[in-house]
Amino acid sequence: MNSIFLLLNLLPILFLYQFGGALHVSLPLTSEFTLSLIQTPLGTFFAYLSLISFLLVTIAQKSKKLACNYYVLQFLLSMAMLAIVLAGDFITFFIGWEIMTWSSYFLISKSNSIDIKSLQKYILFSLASAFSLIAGIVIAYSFAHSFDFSVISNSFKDMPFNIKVALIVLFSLSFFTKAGVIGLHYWVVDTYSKAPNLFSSILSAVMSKMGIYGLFLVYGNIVGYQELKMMFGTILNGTDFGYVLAWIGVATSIIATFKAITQDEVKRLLAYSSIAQLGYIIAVIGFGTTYGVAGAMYHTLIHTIIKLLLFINVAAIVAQTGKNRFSQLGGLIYRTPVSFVMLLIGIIGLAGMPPLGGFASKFMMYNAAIDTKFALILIGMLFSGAASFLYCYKLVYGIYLGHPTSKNLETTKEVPISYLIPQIILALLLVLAGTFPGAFIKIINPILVEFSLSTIPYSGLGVMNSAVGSFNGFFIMSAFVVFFVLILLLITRIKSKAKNNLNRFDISYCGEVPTQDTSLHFGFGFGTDLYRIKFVNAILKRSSSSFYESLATQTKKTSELFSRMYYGNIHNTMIIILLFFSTLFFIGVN
Amino acid sequence: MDLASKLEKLSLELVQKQDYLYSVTIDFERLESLLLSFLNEFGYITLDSINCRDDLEDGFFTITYCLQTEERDHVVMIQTKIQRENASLPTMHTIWPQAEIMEREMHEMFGVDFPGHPTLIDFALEYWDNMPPLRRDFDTLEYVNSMNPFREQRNDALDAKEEMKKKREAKKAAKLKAQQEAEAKAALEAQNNPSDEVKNEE
Amino acid sequence: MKNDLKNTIKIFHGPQHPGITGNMSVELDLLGETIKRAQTHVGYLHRGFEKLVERRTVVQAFTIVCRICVPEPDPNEENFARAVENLAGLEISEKAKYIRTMVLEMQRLATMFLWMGGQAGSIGLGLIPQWSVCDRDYMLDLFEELTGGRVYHMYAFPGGVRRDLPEGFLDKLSDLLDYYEKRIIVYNNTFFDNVIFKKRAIGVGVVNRDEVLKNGYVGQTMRACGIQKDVRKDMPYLMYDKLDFDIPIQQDGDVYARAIVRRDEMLQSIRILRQIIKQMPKEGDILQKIPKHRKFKLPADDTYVQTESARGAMSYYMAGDGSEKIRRMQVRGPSLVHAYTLLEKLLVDSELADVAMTMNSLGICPPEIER
Amino acid sequence: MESGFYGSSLDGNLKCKFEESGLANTHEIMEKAVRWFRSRSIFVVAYGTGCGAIEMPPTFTSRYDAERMGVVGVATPRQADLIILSGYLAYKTLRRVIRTYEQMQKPRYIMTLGSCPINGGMYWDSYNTIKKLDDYLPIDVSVTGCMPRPEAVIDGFVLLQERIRNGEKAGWEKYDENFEFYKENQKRVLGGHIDPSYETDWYNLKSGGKA
Amino acid sequence: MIFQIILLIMLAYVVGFIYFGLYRNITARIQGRYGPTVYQSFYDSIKLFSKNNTVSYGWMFYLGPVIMATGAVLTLVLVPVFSDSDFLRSVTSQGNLFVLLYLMVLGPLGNALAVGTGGNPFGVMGVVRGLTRLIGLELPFYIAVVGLIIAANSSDIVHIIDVQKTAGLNIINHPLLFIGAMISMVGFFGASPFDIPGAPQEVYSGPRTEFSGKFLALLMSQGSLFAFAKLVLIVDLFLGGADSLVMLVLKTFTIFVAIIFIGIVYGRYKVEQAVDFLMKLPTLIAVLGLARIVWFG
Repeated sequence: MNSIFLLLNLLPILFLYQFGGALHVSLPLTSEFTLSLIQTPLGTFFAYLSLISFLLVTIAQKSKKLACNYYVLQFLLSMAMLAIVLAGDFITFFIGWEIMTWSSYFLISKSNSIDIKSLQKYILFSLASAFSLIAGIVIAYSFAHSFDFSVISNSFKDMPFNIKVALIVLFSLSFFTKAGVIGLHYWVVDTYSKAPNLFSSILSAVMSKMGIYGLFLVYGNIVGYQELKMMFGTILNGTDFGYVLAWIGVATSIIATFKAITQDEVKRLLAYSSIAQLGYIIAVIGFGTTYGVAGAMYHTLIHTIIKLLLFINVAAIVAQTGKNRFSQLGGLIYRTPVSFVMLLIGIIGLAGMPPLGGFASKFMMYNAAIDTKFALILIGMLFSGAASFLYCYKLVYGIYLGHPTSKNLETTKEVPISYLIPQIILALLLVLAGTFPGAFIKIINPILVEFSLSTIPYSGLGVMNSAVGSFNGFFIMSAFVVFFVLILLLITRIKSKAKNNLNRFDISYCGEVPTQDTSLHFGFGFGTDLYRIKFVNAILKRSSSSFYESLATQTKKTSELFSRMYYGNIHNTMIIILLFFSTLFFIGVN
Repeated sequence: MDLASKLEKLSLELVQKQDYLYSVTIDFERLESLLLSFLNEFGYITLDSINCRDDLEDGFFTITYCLQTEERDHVVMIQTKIQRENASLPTMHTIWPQAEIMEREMHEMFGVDFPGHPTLIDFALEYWDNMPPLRRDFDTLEYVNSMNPFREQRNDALDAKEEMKKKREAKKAAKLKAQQEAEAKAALEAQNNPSDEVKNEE
Repeated sequence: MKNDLKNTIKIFHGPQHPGITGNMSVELDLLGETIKRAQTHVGYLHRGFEKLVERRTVVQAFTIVCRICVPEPDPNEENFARAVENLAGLEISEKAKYIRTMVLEMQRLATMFLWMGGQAGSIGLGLIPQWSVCDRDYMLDLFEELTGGRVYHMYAFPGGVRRDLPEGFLDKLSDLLDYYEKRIIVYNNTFFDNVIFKKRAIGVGVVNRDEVLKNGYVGQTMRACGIQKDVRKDMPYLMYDKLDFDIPIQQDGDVYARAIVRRDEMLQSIRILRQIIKQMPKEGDILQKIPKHRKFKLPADDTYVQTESARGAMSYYMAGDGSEKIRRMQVRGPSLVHAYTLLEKLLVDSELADVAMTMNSLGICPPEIER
Repeated sequence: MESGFYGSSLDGNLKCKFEESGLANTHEIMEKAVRWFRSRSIFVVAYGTGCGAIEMPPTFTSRYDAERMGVVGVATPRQADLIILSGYLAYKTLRRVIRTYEQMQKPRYIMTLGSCPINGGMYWDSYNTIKKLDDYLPIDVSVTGCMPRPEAVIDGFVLLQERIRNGEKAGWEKYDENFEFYKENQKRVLGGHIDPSYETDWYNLKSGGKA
Repeated sequence: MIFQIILLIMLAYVVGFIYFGLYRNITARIQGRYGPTVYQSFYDSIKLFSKNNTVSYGWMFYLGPVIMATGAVLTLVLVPVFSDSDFLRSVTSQGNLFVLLYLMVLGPLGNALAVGTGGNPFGVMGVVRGLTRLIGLELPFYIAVVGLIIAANSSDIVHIIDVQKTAGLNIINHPLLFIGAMISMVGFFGASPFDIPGAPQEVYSGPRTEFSGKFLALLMSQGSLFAFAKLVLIVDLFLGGADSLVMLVLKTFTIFVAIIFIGIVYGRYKVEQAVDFLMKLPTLIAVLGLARIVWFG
């Protein structure tokens, strides 16, 4: 069953590759409604992104015995995403969006650890984003009389100002909820952590990127960055709109990073960390300069690779040991060494360390911030980057290092090979992205041309250059490897009888001796002291759930009020409603 | 001391041992009630220490509770006697928290049982399987000889007792010899100059 | 109680640890770096001292008495001597009393300097331990001159003191006191008014006032909570009733308050020593004749003596039984209650970084707990 | 990954002769140089076992300053070369000292202060102290004095440095050669309660290997 | 190019250890004692290298110090040591300031993995304290670095040095940034108010608890390389780089002595107090300096 769907996933990739970027299909529904699929450079980038990740996840699902309808829904989801990404007009875009929401809803409901409350949260927020999307489309149609992107974008300039702002706000709101910006991230953590293990990797890596694609579509194609500059004016030398958006993104990443450190469940930590990384992208997307867009795009690619790698790795460990909390895991390094190395590469990328790809994308974003002189935004990003080292180390320490906290951890075997293949591929991709950052410039230039922004000068496969400076990824990676091998040789040449693989209790423990039942694993205690820092304490105390709960109770009360009006026969309630609307109409007319 | 008058009522007699030290001896049954009355009515709120003396010959432990008032200007010792075999005392740790550690030490060192004491674990000795060490019938020298041997004496080691005896004899012998020499010298002088004595006499 | 230790890890602030003064261990259950439960373990230095005394006569016991508490041997000697004098009814001369008081106050100053080194070392201020231990050494030189021993003096013998003052000793002592007065000003600037020490010490290890008297906390822990009690003033012994000095107190009972109380007590000790130097009688016999140690019989009586050591009231219970050997001697140092009842309660919900500092400020000296 | 990544696993004959140590397996001059460097820097583990610990602060602080000799205090046994047993050893302390000593890396040395570790000293008739440390741990340098003055302790350091420089047979070699003898004595005096008391073959006792 | 790299590493090794020896001597003299010889660090590292046996908890424990040393050497190689001569210019032109900032954290994170395999709770607590302290330390330092990049409009260190040749030293033009950077430099060197991860009295020597013998020697020598690299970085950013070896030693030593004297007088913060302090005053100073550059050009 799994292999069939493996082939099915391969088909669209070949199909797209064969077209080579010139696909143009239009399907006339009625006289003026035509569904059209256009392959823009932006679209192809995101299409390849989602299709390859679906392929890798299906490989990973080989070892799990899943029902057939699970695969069908998953394939439907990938097709929906394809439709979104290749949509030429808003109708196909919205159809794809709806199918995506519903298929992912059914897939999430299949997980055994999901509860009604978080499912409701997911579907409510998705529907809210869909409604704001449809509202924007209707308003755009009422002015441009067509759903086609190109028609809307050139008629966008002569729309009245408040309509333009309304359109941008509506579209941004719908895509922010999908990407999980700080105000609207209420559903993200519960769904990512309670979704079926492998599906949450798709949720975090690919579905949130649809929100990013939407933002690029709106800001880049439909509105256009120059238009944004004209509308809102510029501050320093980036757009005003971008400055506000940047503050939202930075706030998202800082708050999510500190929330991530204090989580005990592994997948909740990864959920918060993906919110934080998306915060980076949203911060940089609004700059309206070449390096802003390039940074956002590159970080989207890197984030997808890293999140897929981490979620698959964690899913494999949870499947293997049955535990998903740091306080229950630990000490798996020498029992599952390959998955340890994969996770290690993942967190080095997540933390943004030089030899790997994570640094290249962060480098691009930092230069974008310097290029637009948004210095405080850059400081915010660097600050949350420094704080992210903590949860990166917690991820690797909690699962692999330290002492095994539960009995069966000492006898777990290596993770089945089907989980490892996608991880190895993704790790290789990450390493390549680190050594040859220049290759990405070739991918991004056509998109920049599409957004009518100046392209980045390309000088060699290994060199990534940006506004204020460049660095040679290939040189740093090779220097790292060379020095590593030299120092390793130096150390091994000094022959001193190393007593290896010590008993895990033979640690220097102030003269005392730890026994089997002394608990030595620091997994749970990792983030517990952060509340002592006043700034972090202020973040950790507030949570958005209180706001939404109060909202939910308010709506319940008002609906009860209405239901009390309806008593006995239907007639007088109808009369009341009729009266209500007629008064409204009269007011509205004049 | 109004305390003496109060104790008269309880038909107890307050003895002044030193200028800041008083002692009261009572029998075991009234110990707990007296301690509580000392704490509540007489204002002796501080329990300074619980001491235990092992009187092996008479077959009982003398337990001393030292109490002090808030002014801390004198100490009252409440003494009682409990028999040595499976001795037990009421635990005071609910009233005075510091009594917990003092009772734990006495349990380990004297084997006195404190029913209701939360932590009667080992205080200073680890893996101690012998009888409580501070009781007088525990002979520490014999225990030490059995446990770990001393360093064997150096080959030129001397036993202290014989050495002392030898030195005493040597001193005695030396004194004896000195006397004999003195007499011999005196006798010698007497011979070679009898005339001097005669001269002295004339 | 059990459930809040669910996710804690266990570490030992153990016997082999740079943060421990002496040889004891505190077993900590940590949640992150917050301590959820602390248990003190002693017995690493237990040599069954009270058992040894039962096999020894008064003179033989006198040599090992001063080795009970290592940083401060003199209160032990004074307690032992006074207990034997109480039992045997000896009366010591005026000059011997003055000399003994002087030795006690000199030892008190030396211990305060050692404490200051430990306290500054526990917050990582490497400069102060170097200076304060060196200043303490000058006092130990004076001890060496007076009693022949640097740390263990074996000087206050039952019935007086074993050796008279070497001439010129008192001027050396007053020069040293002038030097100390200048040094305490230096320590004020570098340590007691140090910004970091204030930030680390204020509000840490707070002892609440109403349980101080009941639980028998003594010394600076008591005086830092505003209770003006001192054995030298309440139950005066030796010459303390003839010397005028006052008892410094603080109100808020945390580590910083105890530090300030100790600093003021150093100044008071210097003041006492100055008066002793003036009032020291020139002549008078210093040691009363007592019979040979085999024939020096102790009456079948018991006594309880208290002396104010640098860390609090140290008391001895001693009982004779008519033979020349001591029937029973029990030592109750201030650290027994401070290390168990107070420390284990104080450390709960405090941080791992405060353990070394709190223990040092309570003046816990492990050999005194289990002898 | 069971066998060690680098370096051979414990072969039976672990007689750590001087030649197989670190850089010193080239030739004579190199060996003398390494001995000289070893003597110039000694790390003392921070463990005040007995009542002599009161003389450690003056020795390592400004008046007597052992750092002139290169002697520095470190926190953990892993980093240390020398452990100073200052005075008598209770049974409970002996267990911890054995544990600390075996965690130190060779070459490791023991210095004892006073006569209590040699023949029980002043507490010869105490039921809780050991009388002869030689049966349980090999002693390299004994310093006389109860408690020895800082100058005497520094004299002990100088003597130890001289011995290291001359390459004399050190305590740790004795400990490895007659390991069984030491373990038997320890087991007898500590009542079989040697840490680690659980079943793992901690010191490869069963397979005849050494620590 | 290879020969120049080896020469640089030797120079850094020797100068770093001599600085550390001088540090121990200066602190000793302040404390009123003689202190060890200046070459004491050499003796210590060679003795540790020549230990008979070492203890390792598997291959990751073995690789931890190696990763840390690689990070230190890479940082050293990427920092332009001599400002105008083309000593290693081909190498330093490959990397730039952001690469250095993140390389400074790569080494400790690699070592943290080895500390994790060691399994000692003290080691992990030291690492957590180091990373939490890093949050506070990086703030003023990053603001200073970003300010300099915006002022010189290039993140290449050599370019920043050239700008200082013409427009005057950064320490004079941007004093506020210099103060911010120096305060966090005290933390990066582990000088006293911020030597929190390896606090012996609290965390039983922190991350270095389980390392013995040759691993400890490797950590000490990479520490000296790292210290030298950081000093040269500060000199390049604020004091206009050094053209000759003498100037290099002179400038780096003045910075080193300044850090020593700050470290001598203070005790040790708790982690949260350190981060609170770093987030308030130094960050405010640095932000003022930054605002002056960004808003007033």
